[in-house]
Amino acid sequence: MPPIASVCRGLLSRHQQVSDDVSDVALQLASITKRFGRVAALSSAAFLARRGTVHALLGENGAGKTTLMRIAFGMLRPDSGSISVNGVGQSFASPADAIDAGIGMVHQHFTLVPAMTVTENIALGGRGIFRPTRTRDAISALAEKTGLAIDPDARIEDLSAGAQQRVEILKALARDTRILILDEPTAVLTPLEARELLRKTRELISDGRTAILITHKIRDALEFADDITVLRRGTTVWTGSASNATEAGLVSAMLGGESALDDSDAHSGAIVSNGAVVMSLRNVSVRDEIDVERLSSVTLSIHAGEIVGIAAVEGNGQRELLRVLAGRVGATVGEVTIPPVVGFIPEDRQRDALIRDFTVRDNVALLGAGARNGVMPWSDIRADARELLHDYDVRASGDTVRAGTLSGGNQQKLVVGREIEGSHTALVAENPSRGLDVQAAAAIRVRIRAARTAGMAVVIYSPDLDEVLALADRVVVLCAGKASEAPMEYEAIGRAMLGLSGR
Amino acid sequence: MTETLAFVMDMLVHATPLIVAGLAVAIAFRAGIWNIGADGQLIAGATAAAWIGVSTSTEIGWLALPLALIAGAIAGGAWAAIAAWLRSRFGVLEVISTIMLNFIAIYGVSYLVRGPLQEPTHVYPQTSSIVTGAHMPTLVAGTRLHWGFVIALVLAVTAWWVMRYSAAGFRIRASGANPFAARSAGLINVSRVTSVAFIVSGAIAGIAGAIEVSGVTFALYENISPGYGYTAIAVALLAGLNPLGVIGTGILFGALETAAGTMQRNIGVPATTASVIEAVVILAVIAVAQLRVHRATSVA
Amino acid sequence: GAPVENRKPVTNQFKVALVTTGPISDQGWNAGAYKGLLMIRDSLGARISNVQTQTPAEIDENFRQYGAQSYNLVFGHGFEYQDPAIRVAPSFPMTAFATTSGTRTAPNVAGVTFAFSDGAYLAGIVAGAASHSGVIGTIGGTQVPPVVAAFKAFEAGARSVNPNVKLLTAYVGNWEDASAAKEQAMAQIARGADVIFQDADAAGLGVFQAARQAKTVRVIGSNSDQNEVAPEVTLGSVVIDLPRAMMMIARDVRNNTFKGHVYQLGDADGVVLWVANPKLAGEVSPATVARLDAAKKVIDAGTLKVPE
Amino acid sequence: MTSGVEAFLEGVVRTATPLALAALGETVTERSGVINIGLEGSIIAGALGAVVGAAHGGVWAGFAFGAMCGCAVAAIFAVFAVTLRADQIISGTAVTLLALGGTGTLYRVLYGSAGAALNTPTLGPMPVPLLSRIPLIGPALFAQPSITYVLYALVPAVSWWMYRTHSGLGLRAIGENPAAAIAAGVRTKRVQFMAVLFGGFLGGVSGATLVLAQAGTFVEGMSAGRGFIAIAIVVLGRWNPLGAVLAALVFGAASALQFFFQATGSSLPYQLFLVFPYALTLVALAATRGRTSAPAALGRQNLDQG
Ligand SMILES: Nc1ncnc2c1ncn2[C@@H]1O[C@H](COP(=O)(O)OP(=O)(O)OP(=O)(O)O)[C@@H](O)[C@H]1O
Ligand SMILES: Nc1ncnc2c1ncn2[C@@H]1O[C@H](COP(=O)(O)OP(=O)(O)OP(=O)(O)O)[C@@H](O)[C@H]1O
Ligand SMILES: [Mg+2]
Ligand SMILES: [Mg+2]
Repeated sequence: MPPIASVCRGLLSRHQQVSDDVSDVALQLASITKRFGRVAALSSAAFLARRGTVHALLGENGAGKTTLMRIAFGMLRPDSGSISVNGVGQSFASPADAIDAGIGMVHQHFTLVPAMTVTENIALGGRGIFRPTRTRDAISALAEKTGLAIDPDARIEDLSAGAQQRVEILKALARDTRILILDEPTAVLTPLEARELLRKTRELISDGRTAILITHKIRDALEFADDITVLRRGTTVWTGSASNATEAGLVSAMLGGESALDDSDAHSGAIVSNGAVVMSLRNVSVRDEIDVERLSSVTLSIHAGEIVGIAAVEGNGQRELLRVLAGRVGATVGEVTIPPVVGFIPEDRQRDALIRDFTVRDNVALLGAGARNGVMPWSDIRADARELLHDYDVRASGDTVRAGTLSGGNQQKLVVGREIEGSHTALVAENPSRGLDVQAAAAIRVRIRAARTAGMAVVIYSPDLDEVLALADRVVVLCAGKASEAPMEYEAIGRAMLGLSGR
Repeated sequence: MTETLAFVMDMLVHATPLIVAGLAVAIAFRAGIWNIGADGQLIAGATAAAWIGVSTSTEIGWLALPLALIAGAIAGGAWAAIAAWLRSRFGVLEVISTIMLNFIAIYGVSYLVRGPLQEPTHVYPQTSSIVTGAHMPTLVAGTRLHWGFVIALVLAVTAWWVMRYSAAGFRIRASGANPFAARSAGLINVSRVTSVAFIVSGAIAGIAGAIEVSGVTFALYENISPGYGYTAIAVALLAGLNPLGVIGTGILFGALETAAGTMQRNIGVPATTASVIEAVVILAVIAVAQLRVHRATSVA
Repeated sequence: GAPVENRKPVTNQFKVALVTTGPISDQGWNAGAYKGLLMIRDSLGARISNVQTQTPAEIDENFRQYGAQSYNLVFGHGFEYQDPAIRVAPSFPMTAFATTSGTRTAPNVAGVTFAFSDGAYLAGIVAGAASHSGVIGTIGGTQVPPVVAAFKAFEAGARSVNPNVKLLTAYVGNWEDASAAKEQAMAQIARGADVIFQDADAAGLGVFQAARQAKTVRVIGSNSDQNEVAPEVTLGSVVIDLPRAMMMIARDVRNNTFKGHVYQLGDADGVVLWVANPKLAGEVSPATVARLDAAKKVIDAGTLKVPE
Repeated sequence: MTSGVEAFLEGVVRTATPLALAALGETVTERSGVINIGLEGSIIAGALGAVVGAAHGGVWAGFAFGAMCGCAVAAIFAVFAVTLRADQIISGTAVTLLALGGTGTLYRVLYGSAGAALNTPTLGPMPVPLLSRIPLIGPALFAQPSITYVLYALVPAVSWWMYRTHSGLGLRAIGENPAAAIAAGVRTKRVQFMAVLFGGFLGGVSGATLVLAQAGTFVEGMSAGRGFIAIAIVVLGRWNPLGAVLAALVFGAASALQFFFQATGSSLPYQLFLVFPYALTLVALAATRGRTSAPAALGRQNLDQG
């Protein structure tokens, strides 16, 4: 790969030539600058997506990807810079204007109405008379066509993060969107679903639409995108055709020349711990509010010094199992033995793990707040918070900024760091690398392994089986609320997840 | 006494119940509790304080005052506890139950001052005057300003300190800001924390009523509160729910009330027009504050 | 030289203030007092001032301010004002305080009570005679002493004509909800009431509206002459001539004859009057008119004890 | 002459009508995430507007002008609470104060400072042929002033709009999650502004009803807290149009019972009766426990999404 700067110049000038032929350019953002108080989220960022292509937007956590696309979608106004769609200069006052210009966006943090049904959420923003039956049928048809299975009558608040993600995508597709922005759409999908979605995205552009894909999965970008742009600290550092890019080159562009942390040789799966039992379930069943049995008679022991991976197809009780182990939900029947404090990384960080209106420091203080007495030791907490920001590489301008202003990945790092550091015996993690960039995800894996080595009992779930296998010492498969041990082998686990018995 | 000094004293007298009730509202709102019932809780507190004030023997002397204040706090807390209980037991939203309880408190007092608590001649719908031992001492000799104002300041500083530096205050703020995260990440018993905050809020509003009786009216009348509890909501919100800010906004509203009286007395502005002027000032204040916020942010 | 006339304190200007608990536009209790204040201005050349207090807490404040500004006379218009007047008055010995419906006095605090009952008793006679159903109603704003007394006297008057008369009493709960007062009246009408005496200030206007709709029901107004509100259904009004009463007190203050005592003003002083509605004179029988005259004489002579 | 029960039921509907109108409007407003405490102000402005309008052009001109006045007061609220995103509760409180003071001032300017006993033309009961003959409930429901029938028509219309049009869907979404609505392209401020105006419009009609179908006169402060009661009714009615009307009827029934009991000549303290509607509402709320679904973003003006 040639030096970044020259590639960058070359590509930009190539686009300059191309953009003489306006009909070829779907979306162009030129020298966009955006500051939030003292933080410069974007400085003179440039972005150009050609019509009929999939364009991947890469960058580390906090690089400014979401901010740039929120500007394109009219949710934020740039401090300076220009936007043009199909060669026509635009000044969006709100997303409504962007939508009118044919832009759709799937947000990193869901923008769904929890109290409404899937149908209502997808119909939102339309005009005229609302016919629920007709919309429902249309959604079913679209779900069929795109392979994004969903119950149109389900209420959003009852759906898992993965299902909500599918709703978000269907919502964007349901409109006649010409330019579709997808902000980390695959972060909570299973690899299978993710591939399916990306394949559909490619199909979608065949009639001249454009898709912009923000992702941390560089291989996905290389495989599915036509063009790639890399942002680093708010500036465009590389842009070009996917065929000209390599994984190593992109990573180095993202990290500014440093090489990535590589944890792939980390030993995994070999040690089977013989530490003391830290968490145990005996014949535990859990019923939800509407009395459906979610977990049935699960018996399980987790030892000190091991990482137990949970593999399950969504909706098979993994949510409940993790929460029972973490002490966040009680068992309906059965015996649960867990330590008094279990660190817990929930999937929905913005709802269950963070208080967005609180500062980073206050969010750190949340740990153990329920049992604390007397005066808050603010100076200790401040020291802890700063240490955490440093150790987990959380990009924030200080520990007194509101947590809601951190980029998605940095919010995740904050939560993961707090929970790992705050618990000494047990940790339950649900999709811990959600939204993390390669570097950060690797760093988190290193941390989790270190915790295990230090004697912690760790339970981890991810919709991505590879991620589970990369960390786990052994794997428990959940199917229809029943747990079973499975060998550390991709195929066998896959079959067990689908309830297919036999080897 | 100069006109200005008199104005300031009256302003602080007006501000006292607003500050205390404003604190009550601020604490509840911080906990995510929509306590619209500070008015009823204040009335309950005033009633209990008046009851102590007319029924204790004069022999206990100045002890009557702390007793009256404590009784006020208990009554206010108990009045709030009804709504807290309805909320936790039956899921009744406190926005509505507290409004209903305000009306019930008003008619309750209306009954009491014509029934069990009526003055001995049974002519006037009011209690007799409270014993002098229950009187709040005057703060500035020759004026009406009483120690209740100091109590309001102490309560405000205490509330500020508790909310900022104590674990309990932190739990209240966390539960109000995001109950899910408070429960899941903080392992906070959110429903207990909010119930307690609700009752504490009511107790503080009750103290406001007790201070009003012991420092200003010296008897219980049926219209003891002209809607202090509602004004307190504006006081608390304008202060951004910050207990120290409540001192400032309470005094602002006290000044508006005092100015309304002065305009009527000295310039012949009718009461109705004085209200219009008051409203315009409030709107101007929030507009200026808001325009400043708008300039500082750029969210679409 | 600079104009000085405004700098000099106008020590010799007579200054009178009125403090009310309700709006002076209530067409009753407070409106009457405000008219009195205007009359004092117009006929005694007084400088006047008027405040509406929202709460007992504001009463002391206003009394003190008026005292500090050397007002000669301050009217506190309602029983609520008597305790504060007693409290504040010693600090302002040059100011006379007069509290209506008050009975507590001090050297510079007078109470003013109206024998509203005198008029109400007469109204009761008319009502007792006019009612065909034998059921009569009374509707008050809130249960305050003058209203309670008036309703008792009204009942006594009615019983003097028809010992079996049945009296219904309702309170609106405030003085301005005319719509609720109308509903109270309609509920009484549904229970057979055919004459209703209202003492609810502005809210009481709703009672006239109910009677209008029911056509056969008659109303008796109060405080001011309300015969013109709904002439076709109003038998008459029990009027308190508040301006007259206030003028009497203001004159006493100006002539330095004011004493801290209770002014008891009634029919004989021309302050409380029964004013029949001439348009419905035909509905009042000559026998009733004769009874009225007789009762009036007894009241003025002070020998009839109207229940208080 | 109607029977006692019929008279009582008529009273229920009469008392409920202005409350239902105001609550219906406020339901729409609150569904958009805005709580308008200034509703009381719209009601009192509607009442004064009705007197003025009726004096010039009869009853229906009174309704029209009353509705306009209610709208105008709501517009002031909307400028602060929606356009400037100032705190809704403070804005509403100030607007109520403004309208109560403003109507008082105007009234004194127009009709003299000691007030005047105004007589406006009123709507009498307009029995619907046949329907009003139904025993018991006929007269109560169908021998009412025509404004009550307007209310009947409004309920399905508003429901239909709220649940069966995209703009209604947008309205409800804003109240639940403004960020989601914005992201879906709903023009939040515009919708909220209109929703507030609609609430003010019906608030004005409610005030006009007090004057033109009931009291027949204007009195300072005659709204007597109905705006606040209407807000409570919206909650009791669970933020939907039919619910609001049913809740208003519950409240109306409790009030009518209060009137009824006082008229029985009972010697119990009258406060016991006055308190009845409020106590009953509490009991009704506790009895109909279950999922109370307030619009999640109600009263929160902060549309920033981190
Ligand atoms: N509303 C806001 N207020 C203040 N700072 C903000 C705000 N939104 C974003 N930022 C800051 O802008 C920078 C870019 O954030 P952005 O969300 O665009 O990153 P990103 O590239 O999408 O990261 P991630 O991969 O973690 O989602 C970050 O430093 C973030 O803290
Ligand atoms: N969110 C909070 N809640 C309660 N107390 C706090 C909070 N934030 C800060 N404090 C208290 O205020 C003190 C000073 O905080 P401040 O924000 O000035 O610190 P800082 O600017 O981050 O650090 P430094 O003092 O190094 O500049 C802290 O030591 C702590 O005791
Ligand atoms: Mg992002
Ligand atoms: Mg500092």
